[in-house]
Amino acid sequence: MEVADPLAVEAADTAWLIVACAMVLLMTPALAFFYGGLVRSKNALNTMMMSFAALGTVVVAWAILGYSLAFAPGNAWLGGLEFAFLRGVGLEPQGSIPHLLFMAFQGTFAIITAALISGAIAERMRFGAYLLFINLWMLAVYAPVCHWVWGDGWLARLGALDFAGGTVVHVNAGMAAIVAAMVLGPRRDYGRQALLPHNVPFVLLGAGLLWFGWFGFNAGSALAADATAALAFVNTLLAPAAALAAWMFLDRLSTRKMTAVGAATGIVVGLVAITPAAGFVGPMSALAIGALAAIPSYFAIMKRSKTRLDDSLEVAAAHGLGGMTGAVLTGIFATAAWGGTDGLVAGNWKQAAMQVVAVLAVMAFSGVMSFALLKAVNLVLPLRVSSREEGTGLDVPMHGEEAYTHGEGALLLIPSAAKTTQRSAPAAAHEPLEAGA
Amino acid sequence: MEVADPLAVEAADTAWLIVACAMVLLMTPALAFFYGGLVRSKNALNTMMMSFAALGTVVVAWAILGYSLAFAPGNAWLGGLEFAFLRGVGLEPQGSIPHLLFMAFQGTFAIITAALISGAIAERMRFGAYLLFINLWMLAVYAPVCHWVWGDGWLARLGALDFAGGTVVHVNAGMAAIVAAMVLGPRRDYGRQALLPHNVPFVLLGAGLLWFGWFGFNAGSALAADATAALAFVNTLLAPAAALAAWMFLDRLSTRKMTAVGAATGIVVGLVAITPAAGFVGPMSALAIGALAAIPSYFAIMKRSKTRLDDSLEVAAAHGLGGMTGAVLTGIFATAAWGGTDGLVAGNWKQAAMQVVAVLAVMAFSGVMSFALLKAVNLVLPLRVSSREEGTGLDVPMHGEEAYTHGEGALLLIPSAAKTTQRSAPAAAHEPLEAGA
Amino acid sequence: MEVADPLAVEAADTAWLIVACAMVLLMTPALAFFYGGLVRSKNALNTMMMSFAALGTVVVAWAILGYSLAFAPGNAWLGGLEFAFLRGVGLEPQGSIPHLLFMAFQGTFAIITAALISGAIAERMRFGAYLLFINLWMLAVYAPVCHWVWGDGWLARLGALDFAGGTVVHVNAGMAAIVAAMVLGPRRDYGRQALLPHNVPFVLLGAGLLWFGWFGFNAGSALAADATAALAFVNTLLAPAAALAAWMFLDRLSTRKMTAVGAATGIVVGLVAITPAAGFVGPMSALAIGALAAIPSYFAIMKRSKTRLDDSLEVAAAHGLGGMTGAVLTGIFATAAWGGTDGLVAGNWKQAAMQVVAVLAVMAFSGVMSFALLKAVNLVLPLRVSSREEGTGLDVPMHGEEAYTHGEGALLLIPSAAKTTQRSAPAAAHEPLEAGA
Amino acid sequence: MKLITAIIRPEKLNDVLEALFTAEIHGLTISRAQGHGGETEAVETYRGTTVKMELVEKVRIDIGVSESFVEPTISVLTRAARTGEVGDGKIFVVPVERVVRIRTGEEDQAAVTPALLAGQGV
Amino acid sequence: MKLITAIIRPEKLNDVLEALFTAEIHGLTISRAQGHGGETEAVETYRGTTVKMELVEKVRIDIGVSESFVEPTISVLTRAARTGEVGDGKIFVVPVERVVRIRTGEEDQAAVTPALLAGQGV
Amino acid sequence: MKLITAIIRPEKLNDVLEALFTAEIHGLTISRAQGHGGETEAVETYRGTTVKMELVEKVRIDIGVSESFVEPTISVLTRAARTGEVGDGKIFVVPVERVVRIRTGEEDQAAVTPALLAGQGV
Ligand SMILES: Nc1ncnc2c1ncn2[C@@H]1O[C@H](COP(=O)(O)OP(=O)(O)O)[C@@H](O)[C@H]1O
Ligand SMILES: Nc1ncnc2c1ncn2[C@@H]1O[C@H](COP(=O)(O)OP(=O)(O)O)[C@@H](O)[C@H]1O
Ligand SMILES: Nc1ncnc2c1ncn2[C@@H]1O[C@H](COP(=O)(O)OP(=O)(O)O)[C@@H](O)[C@H]1O
Repeated sequence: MEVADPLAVEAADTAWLIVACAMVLLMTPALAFFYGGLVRSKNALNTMMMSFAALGTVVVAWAILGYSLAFAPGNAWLGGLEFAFLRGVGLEPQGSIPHLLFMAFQGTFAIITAALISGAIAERMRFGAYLLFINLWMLAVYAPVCHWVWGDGWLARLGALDFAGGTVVHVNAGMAAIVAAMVLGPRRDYGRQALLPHNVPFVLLGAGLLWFGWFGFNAGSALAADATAALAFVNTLLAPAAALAAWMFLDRLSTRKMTAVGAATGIVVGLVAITPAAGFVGPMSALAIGALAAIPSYFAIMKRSKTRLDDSLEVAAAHGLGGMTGAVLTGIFATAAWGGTDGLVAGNWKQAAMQVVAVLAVMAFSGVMSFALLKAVNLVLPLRVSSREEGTGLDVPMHGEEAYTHGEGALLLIPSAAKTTQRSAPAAAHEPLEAGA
Repeated sequence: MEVADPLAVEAADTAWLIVACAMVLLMTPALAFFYGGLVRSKNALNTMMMSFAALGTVVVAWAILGYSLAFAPGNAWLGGLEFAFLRGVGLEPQGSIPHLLFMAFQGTFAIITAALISGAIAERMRFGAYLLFINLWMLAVYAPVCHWVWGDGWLARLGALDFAGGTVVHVNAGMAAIVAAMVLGPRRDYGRQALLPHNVPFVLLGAGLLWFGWFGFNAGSALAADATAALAFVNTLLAPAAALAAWMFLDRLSTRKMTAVGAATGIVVGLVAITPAAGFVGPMSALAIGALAAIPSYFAIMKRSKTRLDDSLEVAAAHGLGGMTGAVLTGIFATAAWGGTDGLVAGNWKQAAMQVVAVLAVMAFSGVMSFALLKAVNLVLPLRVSSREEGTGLDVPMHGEEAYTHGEGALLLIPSAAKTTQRSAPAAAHEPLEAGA
Repeated sequence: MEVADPLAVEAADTAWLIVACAMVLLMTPALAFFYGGLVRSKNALNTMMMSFAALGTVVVAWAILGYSLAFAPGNAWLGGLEFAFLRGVGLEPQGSIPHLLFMAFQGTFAIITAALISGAIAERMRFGAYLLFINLWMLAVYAPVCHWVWGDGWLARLGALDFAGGTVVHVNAGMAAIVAAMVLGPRRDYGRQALLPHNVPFVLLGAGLLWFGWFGFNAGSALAADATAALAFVNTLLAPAAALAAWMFLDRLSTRKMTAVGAATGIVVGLVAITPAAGFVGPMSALAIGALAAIPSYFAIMKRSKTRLDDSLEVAAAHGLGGMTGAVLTGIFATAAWGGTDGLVAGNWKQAAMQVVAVLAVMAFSGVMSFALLKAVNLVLPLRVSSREEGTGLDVPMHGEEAYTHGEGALLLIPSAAKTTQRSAPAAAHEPLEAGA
Repeated sequence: MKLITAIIRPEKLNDVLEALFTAEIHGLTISRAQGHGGETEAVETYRGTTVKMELVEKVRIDIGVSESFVEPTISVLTRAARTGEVGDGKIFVVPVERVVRIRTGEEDQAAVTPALLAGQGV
Repeated sequence: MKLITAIIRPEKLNDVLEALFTAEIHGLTISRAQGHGGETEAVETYRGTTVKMELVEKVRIDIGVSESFVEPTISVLTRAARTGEVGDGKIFVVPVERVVRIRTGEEDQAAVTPALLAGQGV
Repeated sequence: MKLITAIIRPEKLNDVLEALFTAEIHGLTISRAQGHGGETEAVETYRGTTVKMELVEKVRIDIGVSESFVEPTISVLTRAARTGEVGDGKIFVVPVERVVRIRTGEEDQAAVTPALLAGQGV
């Protein structure tokens, strides 16, 4: 490989990061389908809009303030305001890619992390309160944690390994999800009725697109088109495959059926678990991480559904627990031979301990802050829809729409003046209409 | 960045353009879903096929003739025939990528532009007439305008800025859409019944995939994996996010609901508006362009639905008007510091004027030509389906299919000879069948 | 183009291959939608899971054994065990990309090839038997054939051309499909009832994503971001477009309707046919190959449906026959000028003959081996579901799920202890519930 | 008490609803149906097979009415649902022995009378 | 006049339609339904919850016939819809007071008789 | 023999089913319906148009019962389907002349009686 000028933008790296960033962006619509398929049809649009709205508002908040808080020079806890409003963030190289591109790449991580939380409170949170919450959360929880790990903060200095966001993204969002599910309380039909997914193919579509996008997420985190990117890529292929196989096997053992929702969940858990490890472990370790990570998440889901904690779409079990398992297994399987710091298997138990510290720190911070933010938002905008709206479904009261309509019995309200004219002049169409049609 | 041999194919640029071109290709299926979800289910396949058919026929017509008309050396108005049948279009460098790849990249633009128009005449145009029209339109309207702006034609010489097709693609298609909607006339139920989208998740899927593909569209238009591509990329992330946020805000203000169809539309309008500006403006200007562009398109849609102009899926408001706003705002926000020519904000009002000239010229040409082509096609193939077919929906009469079937009451017509044999020998299956099943 | 160190990993090539590999991976979910949309809704999940499960198990089997059998040094018939468990497969260059990335790229081919077969036995095969079969098939049929053609095996030495897998992937899977359809026997309702696709938009979605992914498949097979990749890319744009146009034309001629299912099929057939030729023929030949390949596959489908061979989703006609046509046409249109060996048109009839040999050899091997494997699997796990399960649909008995549910009449089974408690304490929700709700 | 069941074209449903509401008939239930009658049949094709679609989309309307409303309801229905082409549908009138309003347990006439009008003995 | 309502298995619908048409019974309306009877119930699982599906897909057929057609219709239905396994369904015969053909306003017998046969007094 | 048709809220269906099964009423058929009654109407918006949704999702339950079961069925239905808010729905009782069990051809009482109980003359 040619030796690159450390201060130059490299074309190949730029090409790869542009594509990687586009792939990560696609993960949020993918999440909309993964989550949207799992809810009942009367809440399908609301659930999807929780992801799509993050695409709008979180990006703007990231450009204006979040990026600076996460990556501008600051202290061990938080970045400064130097990059607010993207001042000084231009096309000059940051590593071997334009600084602005780095900002955008990190921005797509912020979007999806915020959107992940929506799975915990699906089918019952007011949309306005949700929007306010995730934007505050991104600024007050995600940006700091991001700074700790990737922005030269205290966890980075400590030496905690997180290749692409096991703690920053998944443990962080998973903890916020638990708290949000507790603060909101369970859905009114939870535990009394079967709350079945309305469209499992959408769930599979979401899982497929998430996997595709996740290659950008993990291999893009190498920030260059180099051997590390290739390693991260291959591990992101192997670990979810192993997790998927393991999940189907567990499903088969415990229910005698290999469910499609289970398969989709297995893929996501495998992706989550390899995220912190992707550039630090070899391919056989990736297979092991994927397969091992399936186990705790599988049983957590089995148990969770018997409790009163209505983490509706299993964010905590899939992302929170999956991220924890992955972060800890990173400390176990990482090896200098593949580009990481040596971990437990290579004889360095300290790395495993550091991973545990990082996980606990993020859990504590995310848990406390998320709770405080939700309570604060609740003072301004009530968090929960009314029981009646929950019964009808949120799509009509929150968004004025239904996901699927036939149009029958839907009467157009014509502004009264126009009405008479139009009614009597349908013949404005080019062809004569059928009698009475 | 290493200095590239001006006559060599660069690997990184080739890698990026291949990917970018694949992404642009994906926009047409994405459009099929965006449009297909918005119509009633009885017209879903017809609407989707209008995009898919463009993938077939327009590509062929582009390779055979369109590319030459747009990019072969010619005069200020039209390219020559030198490249017809791709003669002389090979793997030699065009810029830093193979010429053939440049041809393909431009070809994907031609497809989507033609397919865009279908939104204006959805649910009522005969399929054959549509196919004929869009192919003629691509050759007689798109190729010339493309030549004017990107093929060293008069608008290029004038200095009009259009980074990735605000005028060439969006104003052009939007104007054709208005004309087509007028020539075809409104749907027979228009203004009398509620014509609701049958599958809003498909609309969101389309919007998500369009955004993904649009990164290839805009950042690929840099024709290299360089800082300009990175800038265009980041702007294509920021502007639609701002437009989406602005749209949700406007929706909230005027109807108290943030609709999902509105969100999808907002994304598209933001993408359209940044298209001409992507490589010429800074990121904060991109946010401004996105947010500002939402306003006229939003209100145009509110008003349009009260008129007799049945631009069924709002092509004119989203693409035509969005493209106009974007083209003019390019003339306002462009700045040499970010790679454009200075615009109004940087003190050069002439650029803004030139942008207006370009928009008006394309509108006039596209409007007149589209009208003439439609009238001409109508002489050969009637444009409009019968009122009865409109009632049934176009899927069965035009395509012999329904989008969703249960198979009940659908009797297989068995060629009479075979019938008796088959009926009496269903036991050819490996297992004995249930009695009477 | 700069001269690359033959022993170095090139950043641009690595960037492109990472993306290409991600694109190929996406083809399997795409196939799940292509196939899943074509079946009846009661079998939708089973059909989709047949693709998704391949993503899990085949990847693992490939990493552990398959890759070694295909690509480790061995004899003319099979690779050795040197690379088993990926021993010695690391980040060192293989060509100009990391060896591990090459392994992954080839792995995604193995997945989709195995998944393709599922279309032949859709709606009637037991899921466990299917899983066992495709994994054995990948190891015992795909890996050897892959070795013959790309792993320095006898077909490679003979000089047979197969750019990206016309014989290895498509003829191979197509032949296995015919055999599997024969061994399983027709569906119980086949030939007696109309077995209509339940969701044609899903079929189109699958076709669109397949096309997108196929760019990675074909252009990625250049294993570098060079002019050959660009050529393969452009041909993968032109051939399916021509096939789509030809298919619509044939459809129009023979049924007077241009069907959407036909359009989707036409795209796939064009993609299949250009696969062996992509880097060896010029763009005009690609148009010809696409258009010509549509013809035999079109009529094969028309005829097949009148026979008792229930190749349910037309794998043999689309992939088997399409691959044959493509492989033979490669021998006809290939030319040294575009990077291939000269073929028939360029005066070298031997190349065409060699192509025929390769096709016949793969057909014979795949046919015999697939038959033997199916019979062997049948001894362990019965291949076919019961007639009753076929009537109900496979989703519930095999996967314990339905693709689309409304949740009405679905009673939650609450572990009896918990039941009383929960019933009497629904008020754990934050708001008072409606009386009796 | 009678139960009036009408099978109509889906595209006429909105007209029928408006006409019923105008005639002060407010309680009704619809469901989606498919009918076979004298309509010409559609033929579809799927990959080499030809399929005759024997059934056409219809909407079924069920209206429970007291005797005095039977005649007006039928006449509103026939008027609003008619196009004059084959396939307009049928109306069936079935005797009802009891009607119960679930919310209140009210029976018969009271059950089908809109609550607000109940006092007026309509 | 009677209204015959049959609840049958969806997979038998095509057989039933063919048998009805062969027996010259051409006017009918179907709708999708779900039934609960003596069938064994399916159990599904969703992420740790187990769900008993109490309802099985059925199709409902409504046929308005004149008296003389009641017997043949029932016998055609029972024959064509029978598999002999639990879950084959039920037939209900309900008296109808009036039948109206919306297109013409014709009533009763004329309304259910296929137009082309009307002259023959079938 | 009677046919009891109830129009209820979809969200009450599971409660109703449980209550019916508890009361030993096992044969029934449901279908999805949409109703219009005294409920407040939803308004939706679509790109500048405002649409009044006149119809609300309902479920229709049809239960064929012998005379002695009419009263208990109605009382179970009213109890389990009631919320007390406008929109709870209606129950219609229609006389049935014949009931046939397709599987066996059994008629009337025997046809609606669960097979296992038939011997006990319930
Ligand atoms: N005897 C019948 N019983 C039930 N439904 C019927 C009957 N005859 C017709 N229908 C319904 O009415 C619809 C139109 O009936 P048809 O006889 O075709 O039209 P018309 O009443 O205009 O002659 C059919 O599609 C079917 O749904
Ligand atoms: N009393 C009833 N009222 C209405 N529908 C019924 C009744 N009994 C059965 N059904 C319908 O008939 C179907 C089959 O009934 P079931 O009693 O299971 O079978 P069988 O008639 O073969 O004994 C049920 O799924 C349901 O749809
Ligand atoms: N006369 C009627 N005929 C048929 N269905 C009716 C009738 N009246 C009401 N319904 C059905 O019952 C539902 C609730 O009726 P409504 O009158 O609104 O409530 P309530 O019975 O609580 O006053 C309606 O949505 C409709 O489906």
